[in-house]
Amino acid sequence: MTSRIIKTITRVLFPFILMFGIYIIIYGHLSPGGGFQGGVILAMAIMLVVVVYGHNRFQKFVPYLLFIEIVGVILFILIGISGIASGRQFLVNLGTIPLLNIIIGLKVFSGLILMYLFLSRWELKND
Amino acid sequence: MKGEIVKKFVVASVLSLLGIIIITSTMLTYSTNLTSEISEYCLENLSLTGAINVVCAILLDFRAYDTLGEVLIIFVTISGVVLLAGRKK
Amino acid sequence: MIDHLPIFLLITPLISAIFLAFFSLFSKTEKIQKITAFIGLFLPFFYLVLLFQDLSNGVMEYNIGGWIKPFAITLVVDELAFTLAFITSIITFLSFIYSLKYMKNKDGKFYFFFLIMVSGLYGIFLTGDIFNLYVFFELTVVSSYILITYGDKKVSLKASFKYLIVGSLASFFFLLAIGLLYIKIGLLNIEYLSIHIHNIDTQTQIVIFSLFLGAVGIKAAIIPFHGWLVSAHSTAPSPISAILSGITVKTGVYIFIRIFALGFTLQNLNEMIMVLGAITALGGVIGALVEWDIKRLLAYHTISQVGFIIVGIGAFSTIGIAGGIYHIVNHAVFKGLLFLCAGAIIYRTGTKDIREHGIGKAMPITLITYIIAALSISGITPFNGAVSKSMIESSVYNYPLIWLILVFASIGTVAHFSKILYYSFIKSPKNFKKKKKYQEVPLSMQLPMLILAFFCILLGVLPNLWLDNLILPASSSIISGYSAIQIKFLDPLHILKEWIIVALGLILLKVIIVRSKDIDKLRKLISKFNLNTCIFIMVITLISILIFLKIAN
Amino acid sequence: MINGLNISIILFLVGLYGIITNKNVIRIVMSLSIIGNGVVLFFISLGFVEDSVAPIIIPGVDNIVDPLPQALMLTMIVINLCLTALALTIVTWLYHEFGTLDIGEMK
Repeated sequence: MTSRIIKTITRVLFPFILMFGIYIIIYGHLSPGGGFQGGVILAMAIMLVVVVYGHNRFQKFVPYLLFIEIVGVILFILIGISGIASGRQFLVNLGTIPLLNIIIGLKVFSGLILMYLFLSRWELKND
Repeated sequence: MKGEIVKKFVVASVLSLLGIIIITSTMLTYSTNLTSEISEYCLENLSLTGAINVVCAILLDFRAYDTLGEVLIIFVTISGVVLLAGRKK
Repeated sequence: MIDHLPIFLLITPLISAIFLAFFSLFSKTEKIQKITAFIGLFLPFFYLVLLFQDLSNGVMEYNIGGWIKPFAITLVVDELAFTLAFITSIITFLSFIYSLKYMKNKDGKFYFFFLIMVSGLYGIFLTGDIFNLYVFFELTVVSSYILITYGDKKVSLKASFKYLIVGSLASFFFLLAIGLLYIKIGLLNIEYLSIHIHNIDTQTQIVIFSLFLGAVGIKAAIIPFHGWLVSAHSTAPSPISAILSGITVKTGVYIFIRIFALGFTLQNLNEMIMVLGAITALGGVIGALVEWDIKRLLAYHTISQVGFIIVGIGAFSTIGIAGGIYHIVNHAVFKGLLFLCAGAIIYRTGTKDIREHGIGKAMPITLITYIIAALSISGITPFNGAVSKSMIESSVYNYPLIWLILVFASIGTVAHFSKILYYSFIKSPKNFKKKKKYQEVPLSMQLPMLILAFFCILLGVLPNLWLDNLILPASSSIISGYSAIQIKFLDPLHILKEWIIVALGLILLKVIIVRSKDIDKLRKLISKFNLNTCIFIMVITLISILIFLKIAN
Repeated sequence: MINGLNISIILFLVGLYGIITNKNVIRIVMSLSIIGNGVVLFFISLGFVEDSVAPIIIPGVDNIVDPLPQALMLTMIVINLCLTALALTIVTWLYHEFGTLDIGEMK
């Protein structure tokens, strides 16, 4: 898993996948795509690096990822309550579709990476 | 080993019987035009949401409550995985 | 002013769960987490009281996102949803207080999943949209998988895995049925579905109904689909199994009522459901015959009580459905109480096997509350079980065979609960020298038990308080005929029947004790069922339901 | 009669067969996700309208596919993902506690 060829390829590929993921999230409501798909692509970019360079180095990012999760849910509910604050029902859309897309993108991104980091803890310590 | 094959054959035949019953009694075919009223309503009010991608508009505006429930499911599953995998061995 | 009560009811446990997660990230002290959880569970009471006043002037609707009715997701608060939400808030609040002491050594995250499960339950009871029902049911079920793993180590993991597989299978059946409904009607709002459902051709209606029945059968543990429930409810920690048995199984029954009220135009549908309910009632009791583990015994009785409710609803008469809904309320109360008593016994004695208990007079509060709960589950007159059981039985008079099965089931219930009383409290434990002196459980565990016992008596002595303004309008909204039924309270015929059942139950108990050897042989036979055979039996029952409906129509 | 709807019902039954006959726990989780994909295919082909394009409303487009099942299926796919992730975490603990992956021998 640690041969030089793979490392150079990941170093080359990583920024392109990252940019493609961000594009899918931000332009989600105008072109095919959206929060979920973009979040998964972003997670794949980071996952590529984590797999190639070994997951032990990345275990220290876990609190930050959990923080993104919690902030994501709080923002989602705040947007919902902003619908009530504007006098109409819960979750009324005040032009917030791109914002919701970004929130869901970040959530799915941090969720997938957390899943991988915690499931990979059980790997046999070979590399 | 012989009993194993017989058991698998029985299960396969029972399941194919279930499949035949469901497929023959529903006789589903592709629809030739957009019939569902919800999609027609969403197409009419699409301009209010400001999105062109109707799927995104439905997901985040017409049925945002589903997405709220689903965001919660992701949140619960992630903290469940963190909790379970984080327990001391 | 649009009053946002239904949404506040759902959001408060959510917000307190999120704050709890926030605090657990930074401060490790449990104090703040328990306070936020307390607030999150206590506020819904105020919303429900306010909702009750609004409920008097008709069903409340709340369109989310500001779109019009059939196309947006609407939150519908009618009498049925209100009664279930009210019972959920009571049982979840009390078992939260109970779990403060009971879950002492477990980490703080327990309350996070507890709160998310409560908001999922409120989400289920409020939505009027069928896909949203699936999403919130999945939320409740996912958080209950994790809560089950808080039980005793090895066994609860296996039970949680089994529950996960069978539960997600039920959700996939549910989704297939929603898909078929959507292709034929193109709408997702439950109220509008029931208007348009009659113009679907009967063959597709048969498939839709049997897929729904398969999904609901697994969720509400109707007999051929019940495999997962016993291990899941018995290995979970006691406050959690009190909620699982009290409320989560009821979500399956609630979905069953909503689907049954859709108005499928199929012949002798009611007879099939009543037969299924009767088999479940009897099967639960037979399953409990071989059990010595107190929580497995209670889990089997949850199955048999759900069978009573299904029979009540299958009867499709005002008294039947009212009896079914009232039994949902009663069962949530006395089953929650029974699980809390079992938890108290396990908290002190450490073992689940009733033969080693022999507590005697050492735990007076637990003894009294247990006796009240046992009397109300076996339907003795002054307690709440009697009212709803007699309503269900009187709704089945013109089907003598089903009435007889129900009577046998109640005889078995009496036998098993006197078995627990005899072994756990009266008889000294098997190995006599281990006779320790047990003292009573701490106050914070006694309080919920006493409150629930008070409810048992209140619901039994004053049934008309609940029936007239909550249960009867709920059942009238399901069937159009609203005939105000007068509960013949304290009439000698019912009391006589109850005491005969008690006498027969005690005789059955004598038989169980004498012949306990070959009961253990029976136990070996039953415990052979593993996950694969359970699901295979489910598929076979689904096929037989399909074929039966095809022949009948 | 080979259209997406019937194939998805067959896919559903293949997953069901996988759950019933398999003993290995990981295989059961895999067949569970097969059933999930079968149901997703069922919903997507529900909304299919003959010779029509993806539901992006660009001025020139008029015949579009029914967008609603696709929106429902986004939710459904994520829920399947979460179920599989949870199931796999429980499987790792099952292996750690019971030592075997065979559901029959887990006593």
